[in-house]
Amino acid sequence: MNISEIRSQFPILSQKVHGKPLVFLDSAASAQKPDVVIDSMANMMRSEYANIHRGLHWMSERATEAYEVARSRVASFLGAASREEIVFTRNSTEAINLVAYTYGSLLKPGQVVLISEMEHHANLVPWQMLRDRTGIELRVTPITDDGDLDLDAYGQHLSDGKVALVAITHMSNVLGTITPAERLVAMAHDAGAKILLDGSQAVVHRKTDVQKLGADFYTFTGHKLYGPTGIGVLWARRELLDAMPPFMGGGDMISSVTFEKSVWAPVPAKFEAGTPAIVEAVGLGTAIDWVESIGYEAIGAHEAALTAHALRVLPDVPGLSIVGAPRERGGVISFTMEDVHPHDIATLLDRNGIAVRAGHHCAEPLMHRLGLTATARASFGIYTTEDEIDVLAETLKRIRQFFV
Amino acid sequence: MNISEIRSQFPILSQKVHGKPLVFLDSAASAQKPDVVIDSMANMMRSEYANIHRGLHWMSERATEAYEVARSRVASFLGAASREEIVFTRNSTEAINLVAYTYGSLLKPGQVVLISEMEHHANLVPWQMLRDRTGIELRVTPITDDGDLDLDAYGQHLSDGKVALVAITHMSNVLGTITPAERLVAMAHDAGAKILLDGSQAVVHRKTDVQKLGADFYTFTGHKLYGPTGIGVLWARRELLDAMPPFMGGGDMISSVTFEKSVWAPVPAKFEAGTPAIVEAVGLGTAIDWVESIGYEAIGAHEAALTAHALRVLPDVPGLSIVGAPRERGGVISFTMEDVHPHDIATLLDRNGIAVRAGHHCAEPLMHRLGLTATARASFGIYTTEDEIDVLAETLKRIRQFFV
Amino acid sequence: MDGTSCYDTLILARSRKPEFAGIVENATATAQGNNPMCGDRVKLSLRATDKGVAGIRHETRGCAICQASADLMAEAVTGQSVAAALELGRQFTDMLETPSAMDSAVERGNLPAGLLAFQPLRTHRSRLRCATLPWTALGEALA
Amino acid sequence: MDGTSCYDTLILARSRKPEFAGIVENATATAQGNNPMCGDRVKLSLRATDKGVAGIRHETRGCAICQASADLMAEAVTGQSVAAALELGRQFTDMLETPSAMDSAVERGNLPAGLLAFQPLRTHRSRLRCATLPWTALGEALA
Ligand SMILES: Cc1ncc(COP(=O)(O)O)c(C=O)c1O
Ligand SMILES: Cc1ncc(COP(=O)(O)O)c(C=O)c1O
Repeated sequence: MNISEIRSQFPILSQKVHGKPLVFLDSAASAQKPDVVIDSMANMMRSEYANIHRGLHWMSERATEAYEVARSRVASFLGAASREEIVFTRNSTEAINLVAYTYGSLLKPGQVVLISEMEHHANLVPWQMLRDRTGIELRVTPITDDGDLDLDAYGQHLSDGKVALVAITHMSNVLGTITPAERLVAMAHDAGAKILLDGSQAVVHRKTDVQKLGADFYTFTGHKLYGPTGIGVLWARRELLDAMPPFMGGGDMISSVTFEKSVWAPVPAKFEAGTPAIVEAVGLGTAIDWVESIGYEAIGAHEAALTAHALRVLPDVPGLSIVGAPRERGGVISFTMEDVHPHDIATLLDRNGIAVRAGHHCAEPLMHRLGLTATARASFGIYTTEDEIDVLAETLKRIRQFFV
Repeated sequence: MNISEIRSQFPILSQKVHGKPLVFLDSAASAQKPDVVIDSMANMMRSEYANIHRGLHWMSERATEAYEVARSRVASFLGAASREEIVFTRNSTEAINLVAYTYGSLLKPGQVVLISEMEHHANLVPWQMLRDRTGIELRVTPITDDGDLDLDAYGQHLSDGKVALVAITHMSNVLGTITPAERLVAMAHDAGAKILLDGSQAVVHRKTDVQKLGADFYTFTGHKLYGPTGIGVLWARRELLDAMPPFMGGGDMISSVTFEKSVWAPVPAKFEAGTPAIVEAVGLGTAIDWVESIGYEAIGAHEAALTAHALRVLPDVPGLSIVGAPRERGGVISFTMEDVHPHDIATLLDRNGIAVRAGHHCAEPLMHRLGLTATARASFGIYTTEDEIDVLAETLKRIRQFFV
Repeated sequence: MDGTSCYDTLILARSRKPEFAGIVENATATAQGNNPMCGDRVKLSLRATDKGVAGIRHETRGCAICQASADLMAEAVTGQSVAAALELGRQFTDMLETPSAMDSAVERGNLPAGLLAFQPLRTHRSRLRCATLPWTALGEALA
Repeated sequence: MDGTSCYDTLILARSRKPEFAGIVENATATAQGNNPMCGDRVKLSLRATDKGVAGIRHETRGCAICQASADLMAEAVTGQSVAAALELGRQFTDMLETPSAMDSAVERGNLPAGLLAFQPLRTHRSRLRCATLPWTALGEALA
């Protein structure tokens, strides 16, 4: 993997911020987009655009083809059994809400949805809303102090056979924890539960094969995978999608409509009401091609090296604590600094050209569990270098000096 | 208005299709995008991209600013009382579903939602689904044979005081009918009902001022307004948005979260869960700038001239009937031809470079009302010329000869 | 005029004047195919015996291609065993939808001229369904 | 180090060693300000008399800017009439949020040095809320 060649595909990375070379360590919030993705979207709009599905003309056929090829790309990317199992959504959040509204409506009061203490709000609030609408029970399985799922507790939560659906992240956006998805799936299935994995962070860092994982639902979001905003993915087993009622009503999701009654279209159309994010789906397809052309082996090795390096140099910063020590982690590191608030860290890093995130990272209950209100978080992408991590560490030392 | 200058901003229009110069008469399905829109999206991704709202770094602040400026652009475009009344959605379809799920959940069984016979499925199916979920009544107000709303019947439908919400299109995508929105609003309000106007087609053709109209909800979709896919708009009065429960749960739509309970963020954030279509919102802002730089006066005059021309030359085609004769219409004309099915028309037009739509146009119940199963439809945009309409008419004559 | 290759003379003729329109007497099975995207509808009635399809008629509302396809299908399967009729449907669909399978189906020479007339439709994906809709209905009627 | 202009010496000092931390005795009003985006929280307790703000204390969990703002606000409003305290808040907010209003507020010279210290924050929009949060809470306490 040739990092400088890769970086050259991201002109944004050579900007200066406040007069300093940009050090972008906020990829877990949203990744930058390589030129090929931007170009594929611009090209489609400039020379191949039309609405899809409904047109009998050639331009519409061509756009439909491009959109459906993107669906096939996602299907092979996830190892789905068929392209019909891929539903395009706006983002992960919509994908999870879709499941909560539709699969959720099939659950009975008293049945349980089981989430974990380290969920992003996207995989928590939809289930709370479902609970408040329908009277299901929402259970929360704990994590260990290291930031791993507590598998014993997980087993216990499953043991009364009331859990209908487990919804757990495949990788924490705060702790970097990669959860033992195959175990989680097997245990859920043994207890008669279905399982949704929130892959928003995980797919960025490693090869995902939903059939190997054995999962029932899987979600991810385009903008974190070097793709466009406005596009996300829900994968689910065909028989589940078939059984679920639709989410939104409108054009293209129906097979026939009278004022009295509508008949739904087959999946995935049933879940894609209205004009979809056509150009964005095509951009996502390009992003997946780009990621796979680099290859997860190279990506994984690079990010593991970066993470190891960061875990080596950051603790040298006086007063700095790394949050969590999970068994397996992706390129996401949260930290705090004694006597310096994460927001002040982030502001001063920013003034020195370094972009990190600070706050609760849309995981307030996790913060609460950790006894924190906020952390600073550095996260790495394909284009991140060890030098950038060194700049981070050095700047953190100076920040510490300034404040204490 | 200099048409050839305008056309030069749409390179796609100078393509050849099947060896013939493209004649694109399918803008009502989705409009082409001018270079400025494409460039603004590409530029943002190439040099100004970051996730919004949650970042404390400069790039995120800049992206947030761009996203929120787009919201302000939409607010002034619609004449909204404040920018907080603008909710970004994927498209019109999602905007209407959002209202059906949230405002709809406040309706009581027995209360009525009143739609019309000429609604797009997007403004019909969500209300059917609401009816089937909650036991409201769905009423349908008829149109005249000319394709206008029957205002007497509308008044009767409103007269029992049970109608809580009227949901009617501001312009029909099949008949081109511009509905008398101010009358509809006044009559709805007199009957104690709120009113949603589906502006998906209307905003493309004329200046909209939601406050002047007096409406309660207004929706439109970016891709028909020369903007990107993946972005749409719901406008609603602030007090309605405040009273509505949220639609989807997730990041950015909450004010605080514990496992027990979430507190919603103020509007519009309450309705924008997860990472929004940031780049697409910015592109929509650019599209609005572009449309307003041409001006609705010029656009209206151009489209009126095109429509008058088409209504003059098309009836010369043997066997051709124009569907509907509404009092006021935008640049959308549906037609049928004796003994030639609309699909065969569309196919042969396509083979001669002319893109029209054929089918039920996502308005099956309207087709039923008209005693048709399908029509062919030509629709005009800013870039359409009279010559193109002449090519259409000539080619239709040859198609007629071929088939009959 | 240009682009009329999808409309073979046979297709035009049968769409104007179908030979198998109507309802078969003593039907043993009926089925209906709908294409909600365009409103096309094919109603089939057929009389099957031990030997196969003894008689078949269609009532079709749709475009020229759908009309002709229903009619030429009826002609092609009349007198065929159920297995042979279904196999014809498979080959017809392959011819249209699977570029590679097409050649072999055509080469195998099993398809009667009436069905081969639809070949040019291959490049017009949004119209394929018009031609295959009657066959979907047939599959149901024979199921 | 670079970029420390937001952190005036006074701000740093008060964030490290607040002078108005705690709970006021015989409080007549309390209020709480939350910034859910970052978890900052300011709890105010104040004692108001006919004359105005007789005493005010804060318990602040948050960044240096929020800490210092709460403390310097307490200092600025102590002894002020309710109207004057609210007006200070308005001018402080204007100074930060409204570029045009800012200059006049500063020029009018009503703002004490402790509040002027936050001026450099203007260019750091995502941090404005850290400085204005205590004033939001004050508005509630005085409402
Ligand atoms: C009148 C009308 N309403 C709603 C829609 C739905 O728009 P979208 O598919 O962008 O949600 C359309 C266009 O398809 C339309 O013409
Ligand atoms: C673990 C996890 N789940 C869900 C999300 C939500 O993604 P989006 O905002 O794109 O819907 C995120 C990112 O914000 C995340 O990190």
